[in-house]
Amino acid sequence: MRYSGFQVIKQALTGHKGWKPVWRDPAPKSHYDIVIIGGGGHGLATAHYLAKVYGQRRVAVVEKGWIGGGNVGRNTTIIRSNYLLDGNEHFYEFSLKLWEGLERDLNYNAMISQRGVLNLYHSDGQRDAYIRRGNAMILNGADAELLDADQVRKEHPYLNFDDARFPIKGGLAQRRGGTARHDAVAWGFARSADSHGVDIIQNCEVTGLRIENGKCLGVETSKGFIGADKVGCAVAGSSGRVMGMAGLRLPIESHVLQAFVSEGLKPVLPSVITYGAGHFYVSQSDKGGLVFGGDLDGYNSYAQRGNLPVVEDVCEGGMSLMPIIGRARLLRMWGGVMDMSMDGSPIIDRTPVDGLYFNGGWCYGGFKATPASGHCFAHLLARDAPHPVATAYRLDRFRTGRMIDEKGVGNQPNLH
Amino acid sequence: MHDLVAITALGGTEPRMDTVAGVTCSEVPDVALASVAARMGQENNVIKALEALIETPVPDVGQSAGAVICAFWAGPDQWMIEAPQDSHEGIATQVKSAVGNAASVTEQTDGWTRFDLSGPNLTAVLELLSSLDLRKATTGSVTRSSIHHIGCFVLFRTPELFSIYGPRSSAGSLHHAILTAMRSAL
Amino acid sequence: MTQTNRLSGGQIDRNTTLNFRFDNHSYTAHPGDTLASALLANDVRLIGRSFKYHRPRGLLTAGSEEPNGIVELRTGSRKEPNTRATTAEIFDGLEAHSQNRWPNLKFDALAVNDLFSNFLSAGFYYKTFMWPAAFWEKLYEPIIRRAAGLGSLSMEADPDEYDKGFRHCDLLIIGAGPAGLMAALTAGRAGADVILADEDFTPGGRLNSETYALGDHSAPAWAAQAVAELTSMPNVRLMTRTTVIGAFDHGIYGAVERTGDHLPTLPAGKPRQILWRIYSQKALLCAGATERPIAFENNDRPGIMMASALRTYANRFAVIAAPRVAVFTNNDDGHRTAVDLHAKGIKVAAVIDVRDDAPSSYDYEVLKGAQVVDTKGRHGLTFVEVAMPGGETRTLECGALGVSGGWNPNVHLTCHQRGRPIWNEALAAFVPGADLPVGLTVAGAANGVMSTYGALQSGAEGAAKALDLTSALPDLPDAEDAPVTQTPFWYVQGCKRAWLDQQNDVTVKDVKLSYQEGFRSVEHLKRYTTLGMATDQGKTSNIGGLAIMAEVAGKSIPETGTTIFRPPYTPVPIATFAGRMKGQEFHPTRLTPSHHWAKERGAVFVEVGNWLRAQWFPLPDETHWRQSVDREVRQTRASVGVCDCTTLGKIDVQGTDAAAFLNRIYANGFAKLAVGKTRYGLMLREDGIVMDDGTAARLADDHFVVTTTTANAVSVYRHMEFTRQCLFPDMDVQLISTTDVWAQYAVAGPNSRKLLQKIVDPEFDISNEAFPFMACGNITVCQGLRARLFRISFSGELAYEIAVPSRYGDALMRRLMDMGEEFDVVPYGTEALGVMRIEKGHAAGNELNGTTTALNLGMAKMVSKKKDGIGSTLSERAALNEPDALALVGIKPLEPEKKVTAGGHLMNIDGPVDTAHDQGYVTSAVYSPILNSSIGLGLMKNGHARMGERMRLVSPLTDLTIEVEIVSAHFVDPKGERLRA
Amino acid sequence: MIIDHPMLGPRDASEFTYLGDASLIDRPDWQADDAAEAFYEYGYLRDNPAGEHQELWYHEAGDRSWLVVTRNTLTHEISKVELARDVARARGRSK
Repeated sequence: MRYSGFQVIKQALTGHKGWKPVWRDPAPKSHYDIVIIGGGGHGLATAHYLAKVYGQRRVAVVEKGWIGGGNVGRNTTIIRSNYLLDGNEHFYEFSLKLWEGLERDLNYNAMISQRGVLNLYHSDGQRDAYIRRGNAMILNGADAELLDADQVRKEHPYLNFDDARFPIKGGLAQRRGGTARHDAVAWGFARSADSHGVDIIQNCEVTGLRIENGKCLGVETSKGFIGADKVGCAVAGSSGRVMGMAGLRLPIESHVLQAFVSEGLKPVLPSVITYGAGHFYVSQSDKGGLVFGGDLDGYNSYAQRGNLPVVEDVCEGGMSLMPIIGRARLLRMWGGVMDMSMDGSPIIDRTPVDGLYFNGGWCYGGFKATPASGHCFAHLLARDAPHPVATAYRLDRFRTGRMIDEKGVGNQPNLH
Repeated sequence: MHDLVAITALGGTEPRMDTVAGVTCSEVPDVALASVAARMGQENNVIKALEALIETPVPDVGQSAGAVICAFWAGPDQWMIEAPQDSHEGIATQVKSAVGNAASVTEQTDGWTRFDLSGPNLTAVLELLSSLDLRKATTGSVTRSSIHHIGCFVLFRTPELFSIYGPRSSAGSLHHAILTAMRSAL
Repeated sequence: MTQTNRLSGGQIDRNTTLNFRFDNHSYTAHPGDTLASALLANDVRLIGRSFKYHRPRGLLTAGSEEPNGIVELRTGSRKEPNTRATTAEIFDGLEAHSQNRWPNLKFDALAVNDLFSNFLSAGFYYKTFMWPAAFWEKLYEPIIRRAAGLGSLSMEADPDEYDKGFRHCDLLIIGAGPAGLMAALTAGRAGADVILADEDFTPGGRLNSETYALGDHSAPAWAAQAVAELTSMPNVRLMTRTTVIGAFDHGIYGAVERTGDHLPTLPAGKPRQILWRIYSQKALLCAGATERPIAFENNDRPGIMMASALRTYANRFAVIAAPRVAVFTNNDDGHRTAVDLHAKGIKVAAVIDVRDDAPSSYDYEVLKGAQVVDTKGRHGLTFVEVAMPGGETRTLECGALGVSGGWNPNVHLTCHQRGRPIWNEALAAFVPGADLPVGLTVAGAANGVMSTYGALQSGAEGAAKALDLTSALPDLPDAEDAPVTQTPFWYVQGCKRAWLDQQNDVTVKDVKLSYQEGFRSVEHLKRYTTLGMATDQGKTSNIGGLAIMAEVAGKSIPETGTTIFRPPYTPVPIATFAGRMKGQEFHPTRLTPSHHWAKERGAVFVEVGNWLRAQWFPLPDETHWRQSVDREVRQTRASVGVCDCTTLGKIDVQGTDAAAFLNRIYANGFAKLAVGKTRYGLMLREDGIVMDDGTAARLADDHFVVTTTTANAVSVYRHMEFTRQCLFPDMDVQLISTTDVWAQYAVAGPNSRKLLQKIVDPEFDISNEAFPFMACGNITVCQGLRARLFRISFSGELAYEIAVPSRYGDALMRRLMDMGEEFDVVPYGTEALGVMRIEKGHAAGNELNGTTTALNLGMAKMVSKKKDGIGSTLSERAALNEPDALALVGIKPLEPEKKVTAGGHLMNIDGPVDTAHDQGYVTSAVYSPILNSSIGLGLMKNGHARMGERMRLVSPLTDLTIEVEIVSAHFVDPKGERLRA
Repeated sequence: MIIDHPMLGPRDASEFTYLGDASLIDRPDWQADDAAEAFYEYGYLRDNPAGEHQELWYHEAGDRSWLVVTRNTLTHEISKVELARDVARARGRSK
């Protein structure tokens, strides 16, 4: 069924009886050309592009729980392409362009809102780094704008300019950046993939990978064995666990990242803002909640929850940057498990196991990457060659020394 | 004798003193400090030498001991030696001659600022500053912890007197934190 | 006429009358009131508007689970949006306003949404607003965003202060109702360290709201007596107005104490709230239970409340919502409300009980097997329509309707570590599961023990069990002990609009539509319909939604899912989590010993990490910073300048293996460094990337002083401790930081030696012969002050660094200035320092950016292959050693007045300008007053082989393209003659 | 979280700085033939278990000891805390 304003009105007048399930609930077939492990944003996007762009018809997505229940449903919904290094920048810019056309592509309103992303700087060194980054963005075809302190004050007069321990010297703005309704992204990709014949199999946990003499033949699941010519793993957060079934060690650690939302407030923030002198970034949802986050808790964890010190650290940053939020109340806190890679950049590549493909290591860049990740992983699965914008995301880059280290902190995942 | 004038960590020529509701926070600048760290395999010799120096058994983990010259535990096989500045300007030299090659000694006198809190109800102040379990704080105990993100030593001298050592460069922030807690708690 | 709805009795102080304002009308109240009870007392029933349809909203509950009665409390910079009237303590002069309405509460323009509600069904926005593309951004979204939210911020900085504190205990008891009080008495009498926390300002929980007796006391009196005994125990700390908001790892609980919210104004220096981190050996959850509603047609009108809330308002606050009330229930507890209200002389129109076998009453009519099918009243309830078993309907006049669908144990904290509650058939409710946070147990109604006696008993037993008490349990008072079973009744069939989530306007229909469209898991349900996402987090609504989803799915509730909760238990001001760490106190400030002197000189300061450093020293006649910096550079290079470099990290490295240790830590060798000499040290991370650089001075065979960059002082020290303890545990080496011990100054320039010779005591010969480049040693200055002297140079001039005990830093700086007058000495700041190091080609922070190798920086030779230096192996990886690897170069504009921009990219002189043809970038750029030109350092592909090449420097971001020449990074004195002079 | 320091007793984890898997103690031999491969695996590959994990914590705001903490990454339960120096020696590291 096609969605439209007209459809909404028609259904309203006929008692909403015509609305159908947004995706089917099929039983798994015995064999597929391609099986995607993971019904999160990346897995569902991969299925959508495999079916719609790469013409694959026999595709299944197997999900342990309910689709969209992982990181795509527990992030701070920011989309942007303000990266420094080529290996990243042209990939994320490709992603942002996909975002810009996504709602028409999916016929689903994911409430993509290009309200702008502003990264503040507080020192000359930070400014120089942002100039280099802004230039890299522009040279890669993205948009970037350098603001001085007065321009920032004009756009965001409520920030702390007068009593700041680390005064705001300016910011790097990407006007095309913004936010999207995270759940809707998962549902939209699922709906489209399903409409193109992809089987989305929920409550189907992968318990093993059937590998015979170096070739992956399919997945053992709680609903039985499902054969596949190719298996793609898109389970960021649990990559270690799933790839472990193939006996692979990864350049990845799992870490918990907390996020927070405040009670609903009348509009306060026009755009997404990132503090340069503390661990704090924030935007305001269309429902009025301030959605914010900060740094990792810092220790390996699969627990999907964090602890008080980081909650406090984030709120200290928030109060230092914008003391107007002091009397707004934090409504809910939650944690997501991040695939933190050894250089802070993702991996989309074949594995040493024939027929087994890997997509992971997204750190906390995963949500904004969703469309491009799906597109590039679909390309890899369909064509057996990396997509041109994802050539840097090789699994063996650490052995050869081709790290893509935006932050320059080296092989310590919790610092990325 | 040189003619340079010393200033305190808070920048004055006289130590600062503040009182809130009967509790006094005083800056104590006239302390000489040196760190002692046992050389590999020399732990027992150091302990013997220090005992002679402070004239009492060397403090155990998390403890302090001594009268004029006081030692407190700073880390595994590591102690801080504390003495009055005017009588022990050369504390590091003195300690080094006492322990010889059994330990590494480092001048620490100017690395730290000390604030003494005295008066009743000090725990009400301290529970706003550090996560220490004050039920375990007994006379003579020493803990290294952080106060408002500043790494400090807290020495419990008596229930009504304790000393906080913090890095000299952060004296202003530490002093502000302590006074704020006093005004809030008392 | 005020407080028309006030009854006799209650726990309020009628001797004092307080004034308050709501929506600019003045009312009176008494101490002991909440804003909610005070509004009811004054017959104010309409308090707010719902989120989506802007339906009129009154009070639903009398506690922190309230979804409807939320207001903007206080005014000006202290305005608090979305404040629950049910927990806001009244104080004299309190001012509150309704929210989410325009132009006013009674006539709200957006109430029009209600007429179109049929078109605004759950998730409608996902299905439309997509065409044309631009319209979402420009039209639809702005409209949606403007309608967003409930309350509004003041847009001013919060002027109040907040504290954080830490407390430890053997047993933390959460909630001071019958179970909590009894647990505290048991533990307290046994001598344990107890913290008893309760969110209310009067401990007692439900006991404050009930009329039954405990022993020979009334319920509130028994509670008061227990509180008195607990207060007298030194080992028990009773924390009222304190909400335990979260259960975190290893027995740590977050608790928010509202120390100032009940006061008109805060005393000087006192916090509004305190965030306590409570470290507990054991914790006992006695959080009680929350009554749940029944959904029926138009069940959201002001005046329709929870039955227990009606009871609380009447018994505790002596307030009745209306002179005629009715009760709609599926359980016996609902009848208790009717009994209590009747006893207070309130007209009970009827008790409508869905059960055919409901208990009868002589005092009022009980309609058995009946259901409420509709209600009337635009801004408040006037009539309810009841469907009788026979099918006929009756209309009852009443201004308030008490609804009871049974009780849900407050399991919230048991879920905070992702534990799942389990379904209890007898109670038809979720009770705590097995996987509780370690150390936490549950007692009383929170654990499904619903009778008062049962609560007292399980509280006592819970405390005894948690503390392994062997002593006999204390005697318990006689109390009601009625067995409680609940037959679920979630909603009245056939209704068109029956509310579940009253704040977010989620109805029974929305849940059914959610199922119809395939959103069938609890997670999908709440995300698709926004059920339970409002400020009350679904405390009263989640279970109903889940039950209806189960029904339409034809499954049991436990099969369908569970409702789990996340911290915080109730919303917490963001400022409370920040405490004092905001504004200037966000991070500690580190000052150098000569900071005060620099301030006197009018220095401009800059934050470097937590340090404040002098950036430059403007003279009165200088209007632009460049004038000051250029002068400082020229004067230093012409004669002598002094710079405070105290902030550099200093680490004392001692031990018989000290030299061997440095050999591991640094890429270059230190074993053969002679005593009295200093050497530059290049430090790699294990991955072969440059981590930091500095110098190591050998003061004795077994004693080095190592310096680090200001930025990396902490991480380098940590790295050295790791290397010492974890990698080479048998090395005899000891480390300690001495950064704060010494005030250190760079004295640079051709006259630096002459100046130093005026203060260094004569017995120390610092002539070029006796104290050559890279020499170091202990000396004394100014007749006997111990000091350290290092002959090292960052500026490229003849230069020294001199260190004295910090307390004398200020005095030494002043002395150097006096003594230096004859040389026209100049103090210089970090800007001039930066200019001179770039002129000299020294790599610093901008070059050591965490991605550069020794090769990139032109120091490949320094990486010794003859020893086991950290990082040397991985630095040999192929991609890090390709022929066109980036190399450090100098950059000079062809036209000197053109500005080199740090962050600009280098492109070949012709050819395309894009990333594919990127040749490198500028890391640092300054204006050199010596070369009278803007200059820069940069990293360029194969740079060292491209000296003299002309390149384009492009910075589209700053709209700049200039031609530059690639030159040696050493602009000044490339042979290093000056520093050896 | 609370880390039960073997010398100091229970201390809030916020006093510590986390590094990562305790396998970082097992630094390869720089002179071995497979040194390059060994250092790559040492530096970059992790078991990243969902369960018991031996990891390195540094008592930065305390006594500057490095600790090896055995912690469950699913529950955060800590079952063992040792001085890293002792562990390193037990694993055969010396100078």
